[in-house]
Amino acid sequence: MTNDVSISYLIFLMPLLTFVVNGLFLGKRSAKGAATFAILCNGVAFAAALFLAVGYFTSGFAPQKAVAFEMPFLKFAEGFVANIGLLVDPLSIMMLVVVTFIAFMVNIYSVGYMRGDRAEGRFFALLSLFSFSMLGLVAATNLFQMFIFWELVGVSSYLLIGFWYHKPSAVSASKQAFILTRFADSFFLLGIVLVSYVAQSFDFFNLNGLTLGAFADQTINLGVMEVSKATALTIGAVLIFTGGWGKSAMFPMHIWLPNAMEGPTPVSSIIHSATMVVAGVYLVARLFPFFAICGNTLTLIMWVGAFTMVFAAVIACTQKDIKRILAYSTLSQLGYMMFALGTCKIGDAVFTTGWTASTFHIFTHAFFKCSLFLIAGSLIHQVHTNDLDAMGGLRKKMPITYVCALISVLAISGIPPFSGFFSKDEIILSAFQGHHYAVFGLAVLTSGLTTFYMFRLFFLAFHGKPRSESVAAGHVHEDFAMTLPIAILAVPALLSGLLAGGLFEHYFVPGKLMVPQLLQLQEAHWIPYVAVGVAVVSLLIAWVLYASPKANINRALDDVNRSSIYKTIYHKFYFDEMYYCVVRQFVIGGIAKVARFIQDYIVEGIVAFVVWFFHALGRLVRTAQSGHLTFYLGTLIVGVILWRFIGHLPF
Amino acid sequence: METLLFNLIWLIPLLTVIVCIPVPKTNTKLLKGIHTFSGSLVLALVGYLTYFVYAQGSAAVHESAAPLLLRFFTDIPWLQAFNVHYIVGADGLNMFLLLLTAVIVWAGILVSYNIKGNQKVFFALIQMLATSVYGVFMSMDLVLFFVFYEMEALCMYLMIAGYGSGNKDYGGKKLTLTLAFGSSMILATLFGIYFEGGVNSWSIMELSKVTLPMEFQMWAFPLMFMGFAVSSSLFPFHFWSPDGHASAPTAVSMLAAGVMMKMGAYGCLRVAMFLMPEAAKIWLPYVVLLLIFNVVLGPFIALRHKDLKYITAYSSISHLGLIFLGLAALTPVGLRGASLQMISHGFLTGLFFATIGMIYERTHTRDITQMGGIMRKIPFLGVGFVIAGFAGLGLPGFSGFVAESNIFIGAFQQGDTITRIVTILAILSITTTAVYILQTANRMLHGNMPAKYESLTDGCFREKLVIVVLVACLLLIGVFPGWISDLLDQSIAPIFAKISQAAAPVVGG
Amino acid sequence: MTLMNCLILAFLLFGIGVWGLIHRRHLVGMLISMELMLNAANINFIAFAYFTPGDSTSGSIFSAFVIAVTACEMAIALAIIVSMYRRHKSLDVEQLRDLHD
Amino acid sequence: MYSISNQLIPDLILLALPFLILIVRLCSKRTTVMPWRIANLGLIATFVMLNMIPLTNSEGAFFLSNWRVDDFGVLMREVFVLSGILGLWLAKDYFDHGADGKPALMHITEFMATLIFATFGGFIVVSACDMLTLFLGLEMATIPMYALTAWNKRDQYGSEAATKYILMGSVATAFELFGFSYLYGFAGSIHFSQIASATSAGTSPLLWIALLFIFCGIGFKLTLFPFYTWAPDVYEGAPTPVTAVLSVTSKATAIAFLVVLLYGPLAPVQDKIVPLVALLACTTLFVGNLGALKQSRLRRFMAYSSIAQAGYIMIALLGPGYISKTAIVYYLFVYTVANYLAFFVFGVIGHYRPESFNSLRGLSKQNTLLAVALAAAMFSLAGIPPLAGFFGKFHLFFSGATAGHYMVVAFAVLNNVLALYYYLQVIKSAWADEPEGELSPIRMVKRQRFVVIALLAATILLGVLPFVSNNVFTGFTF
Repeated sequence: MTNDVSISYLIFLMPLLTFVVNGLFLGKRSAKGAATFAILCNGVAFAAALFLAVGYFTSGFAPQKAVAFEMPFLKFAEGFVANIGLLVDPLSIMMLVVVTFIAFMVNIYSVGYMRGDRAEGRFFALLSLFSFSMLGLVAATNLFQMFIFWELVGVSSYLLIGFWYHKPSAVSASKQAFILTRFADSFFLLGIVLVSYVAQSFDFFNLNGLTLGAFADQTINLGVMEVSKATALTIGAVLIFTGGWGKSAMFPMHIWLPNAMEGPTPVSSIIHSATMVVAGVYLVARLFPFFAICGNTLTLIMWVGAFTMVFAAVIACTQKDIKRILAYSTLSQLGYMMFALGTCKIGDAVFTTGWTASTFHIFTHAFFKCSLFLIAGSLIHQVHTNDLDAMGGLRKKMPITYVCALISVLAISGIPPFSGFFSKDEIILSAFQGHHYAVFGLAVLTSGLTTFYMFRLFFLAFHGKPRSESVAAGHVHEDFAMTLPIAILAVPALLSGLLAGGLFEHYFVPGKLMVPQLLQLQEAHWIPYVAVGVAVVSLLIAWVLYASPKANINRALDDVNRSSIYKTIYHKFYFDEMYYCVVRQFVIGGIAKVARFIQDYIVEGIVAFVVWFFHALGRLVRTAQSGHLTFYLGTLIVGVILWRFIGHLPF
Repeated sequence: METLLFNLIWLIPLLTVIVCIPVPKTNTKLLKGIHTFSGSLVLALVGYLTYFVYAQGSAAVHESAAPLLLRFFTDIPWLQAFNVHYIVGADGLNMFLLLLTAVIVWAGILVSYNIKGNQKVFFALIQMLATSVYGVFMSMDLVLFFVFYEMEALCMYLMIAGYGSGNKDYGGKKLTLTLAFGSSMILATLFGIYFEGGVNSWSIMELSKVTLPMEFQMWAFPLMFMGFAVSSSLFPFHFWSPDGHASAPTAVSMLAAGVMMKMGAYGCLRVAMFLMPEAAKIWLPYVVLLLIFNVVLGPFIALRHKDLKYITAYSSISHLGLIFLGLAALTPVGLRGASLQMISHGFLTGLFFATIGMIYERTHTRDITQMGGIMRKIPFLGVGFVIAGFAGLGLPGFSGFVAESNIFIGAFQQGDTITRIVTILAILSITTTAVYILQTANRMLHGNMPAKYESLTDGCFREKLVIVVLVACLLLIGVFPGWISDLLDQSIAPIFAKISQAAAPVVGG
Repeated sequence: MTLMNCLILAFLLFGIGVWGLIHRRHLVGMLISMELMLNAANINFIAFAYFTPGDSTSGSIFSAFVIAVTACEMAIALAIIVSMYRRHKSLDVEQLRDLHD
Repeated sequence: MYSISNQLIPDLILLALPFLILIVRLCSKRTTVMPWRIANLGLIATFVMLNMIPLTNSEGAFFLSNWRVDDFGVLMREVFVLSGILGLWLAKDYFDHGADGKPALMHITEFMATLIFATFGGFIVVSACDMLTLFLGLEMATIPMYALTAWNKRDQYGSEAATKYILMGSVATAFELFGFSYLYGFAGSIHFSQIASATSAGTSPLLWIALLFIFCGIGFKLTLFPFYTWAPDVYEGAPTPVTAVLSVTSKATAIAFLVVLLYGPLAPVQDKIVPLVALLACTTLFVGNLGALKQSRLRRFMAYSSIAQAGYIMIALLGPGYISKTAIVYYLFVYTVANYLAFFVFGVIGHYRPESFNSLRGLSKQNTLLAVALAAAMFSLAGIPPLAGFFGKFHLFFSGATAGHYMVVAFAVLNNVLALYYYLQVIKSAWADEPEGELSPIRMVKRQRFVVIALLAATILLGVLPFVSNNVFTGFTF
């Protein structure tokens, strides 16, 4: 590293400073001051990140890994230390840039979106807390640091979803999000404990350099069974992945993400689409060489990702709440990224197409999805509802937004030359190269579905006649502070794929792999055509259904007179209800009730019995004290006889 | 000089009580002033001494206190009829526990400004309780230790019975008697230790140099360990704590959960495990079995409760269970985690009870279903409560996480089957903790607010100060655990050395 | 007359005293029974003093003292009983049941 | 030593005192004030003189071969005198006005004389060198108590209590005498030194029968199980100051009697008696604790409490002599202080209200000093540090544990929890319970305030101040 790392401190310090200053001092006094300060600091952080990135990629050092700075946090034993540091490699640099950039944009956007809110200062403080935590997460040099910031992003997500804490729906959504991710994190923590115990290290370098052979002949007691340490590592890998499973909201732990849309829209855009939810993908990418040695972990990851991808896309086709549609779309895209990582293994060998594709998709997805959310926020801010029922005909009122939305929608649909095309194409290619044809099929299908539901959203929102009075009456306009970041984000949404593709192909490799690497991969030049073809066909279907002159909008938005399959999908396969049922009946009504029963009746019962027992004995003593002198005199005699026989006197 | 100051730690509270005797009880302003000053003075004193210990490092260690690394070592003959000495001293662990106590006592005095009843007696009792706790964490002579240890029962009952709320006699009695039960178990074994040790000394250091007979250890260790564990509410002796806390006034809850419950765990480590390591190796796995209730079921019970103090009490029960998990691990990391958890949980539960007390002063109810949305009216107290909650569920950045991660990693190093299973269960039950804490915070602070709370006012400066200081302590340990864990490592080393040297035990001795 | 005979006599006397004490309900009767028990002890003293070698005078002295002390005790007892009779108008022990748990 | 050494002066003062005050009563015009002052002066003088006797750590000084003054004797004398003084002061109020719904007592001079006789009985017991002196001392201590119990002639409970007491007491005396007679038969002498040589030479069933009867007789005085049955009734029926004296002086006399016997003539067979002592101790403290669990009247409650305390004291007898004696003396001091403190508080309350738990309600709000004193007394009796009671119990248990009786000690220690329960009941009444309706006022005269504060200070300081225990007990090895 020739670059001066001192500037990299700024990346972390700036958001932290914003949090402290806004949270403690500025937030309550002046909302405007807080906003300005936040934008300023985040801008500096972005500039620093950009500077670091440029320095790194131009230094000729890339794509090697380095630790920019590191300090010990907790020492567990000699050489077994949890550090806090900054890992520098293409992946983390890319994430740093993305996070700071999106944070910068969202902060600007929030000036417009949160204007007039009671607790604007608090909002900016929490937003910066999130940026700080997310930056710490992506910069992690080891599992322990990652877990620390993993939890911190979780809590900032909780605080921001529940930002409007007087809204019961927001409160319960925030709780659900936190608890569900916390549930996954408990497995993550267990995984960390297990893996670090076996490997005697938290460090990514060390973990990624492990080979199972060294552990095959030692055993470890896992309580229920005695397994070899190699198996224990595999179990640990799955447990660690579980953390990512929950954080990236993979099926079946996906339900919190759509519900999290109760939070303010800037929050949804930064946390629940662009950055935090990809932490799971980032985790798997970061530990890819480790996962690669651990049996079939990658296959599990692939199937989890692939299923979520299709599942979410199907639900997205029927939703009417624009933020929820985008949330399901996020789920689906996360599925893409996840399964791309999972496809990289054929037998015992691995290849890296999927890894590159996945990280590339993180990059492009961040821009267009963030943009889409900001647009959705803009619409909601103007129309005062999330519901597609009340939109339509916004094209004329919000022209810039309309254009940007079109760019982003095309990008997510994978239409060339928009950014999404490049990354998604690679992902599909990776599935093909890995001989996972079923997944390949699903991916292509989902690509069609994605185009369909995105254009459904697009057409229903912007095209047609206005369906609400406020839109028709022309109260709708574009807010500058909100439109500016949308416009800025449209640029990378359009161009990032085209421009950065080379960068990714050149630099983005998962690091030194301890398993044989497959270099001869089959080429398939026809895949882009197929994918684009499917996308275009879906686009046309969407146009016919929702935007063509003959389209029956009422029918499209009807959710009552529908087939049972449609209703099932519309109700998200009743997953919310199932969760509710499990938690209510099984956890609160079952385990907790039993625990309380044990406490209230068994433990307290024994206590009460002991008290009763001594009181009963006391009653006995007092009954003897009857006042009869004759009886008292009798006790003298009884006493003599008693101690004669049990007094242990030796005669 | 520092040694003299160190001995003043427990004397100042007592002197305060004496100074206050001539003050008429109607002059509450003066009384509060004197007590606040005394609390702050001790806090400053302990703060300085902690810094002294940290800055001087091992230079200040007193050699005649070997094998322990004690600073400020003082040894004066006291009751010569049975070789009882006044032996005090502190290593890193003691020092931090003293600091914790000083902070909690100081906070306890501040939050009790509005206590109803005879304030003169109440503050005097707080100071006596403080004396007792300081004494426990300072004394290295078993009798002195026990005197201070048992003293707390007296103050505790009077404060609960005289100043508590609800079913105060029941709660107070349950608490006092259960604790007394524990201490009688300890007292019974103390005599055994003295006579079986055969060194004619009650000094922990002297006794640690001999190996007590195995037959004696086999029955004395469980008795003594459980005796101490009673006050740390280890299942099945935890039942006193929910009722006790619920009926106690705020300051007493803070002191009870914050410091007093640590005395038990500290005793387990410093006395039971240090003096009887052979039996500890045999018995501790079975102790771990009990933790299933504390750590795994405790949070579930909290989930079913609606009274804030009950919830916090069960939360304490589960957190204290983790201390025992760390102790039972018998690894340096586990022991360090346990010590960290003692300190961390002290601050955290102090914050919990302080905010609960303040909220209760305003809403006059502790039933969370009766509240809602009051965050809008009392943001400062609300944030304090939420921070306590987050620290409680082990959020990184707060001390709880540091302690818990140490305990988990340390406990996992113990290969024993029972310990493994319980460790895994304990790690997985961090979710349950999150559930009840969030549920409580949400019900109480968020959502719709009943109209009757429109007139609530946020904390005054005094209350804010308490919250800020406690949060600062939580953050300080959570963000910079390095320096505190170094000192703790140093203090634990002799204890661990004694444990690891203990001969491989033969069951049935 | 041997030592054993005296001891058996004393023991029987003591037994009769105990039996009388339990059996009688009249306070004065009980006092008399008690006197029997004390005298059983006296007989023992005298007998031991007579039959055993050594310090033979102290037994006799002891019994003399016992008689004196018993006299004091009886005096007080009778005084108390009189005082009680004034209150209760009865000397039946079964009536003495105001104090009990 | 056939010269009257100055060690006898306190004994002589005390012996002369009752006669002196009776004479003054007859001659003086101020029939109550003068005797009262003289009695106080005499008792205080005795106490001071006793304190001036140096502890010699030896066999002790003999007077006429059967009057021994040793360290244990001196310290026990101090306990007796202390109890006597406090008893007088407590009783004074009951002569000034009625209490507990009963009329005022009368004839204070005679009362004082009787009380001092009882105290002197204790002196005799600890000075005894033969069975006859021992017996006389015990009777001297007991017979005045019968009279004191019945002092309030206008109270029917008093006469009932006295009747029960004297009947049972005489029977116990008969048991004890019966035992003495066998012991005499066994040893052929009433002198302790000769009995000791006889027991060390060999044992016979005669000895054990003697011991059985003696233990039963003294078990009655010491309220051991199952001979305690008289105590609750008598304690309740007697006037309150008499109850206080009963629970201290008579108990101290009885335990001194046992100590003198066990570590004197019976020392050679002590290890064979230990199981019986342990059993007596455990059953007594357990039953006493159980009985006290649910009481509503304070004097009856104190009766059960003192039964349990007797059990605790018995634990000390398990250990070797020098530790045991130290423990017992120290505990008796502590017990005297705490017990009288409680009784003084009851006395203040009893002036205006019945002496029951309900009368204590609201005390903490009404009079802080009394509430604190009551709490200190109760916690001290329960053995909670840092109060003196803890250190007293610690001595007792230490003595028991020295001989390795861990199980007995553990049982006693665990029983402390039960004890704490009922002592807390008293404190609860004073601290937690809300009063019903208007509280009648509480007034303390100067004497009461002084005594309460002094005893409170003693309860707190007696244990923790090292110079107290060290000065008293350094080198106190008998």
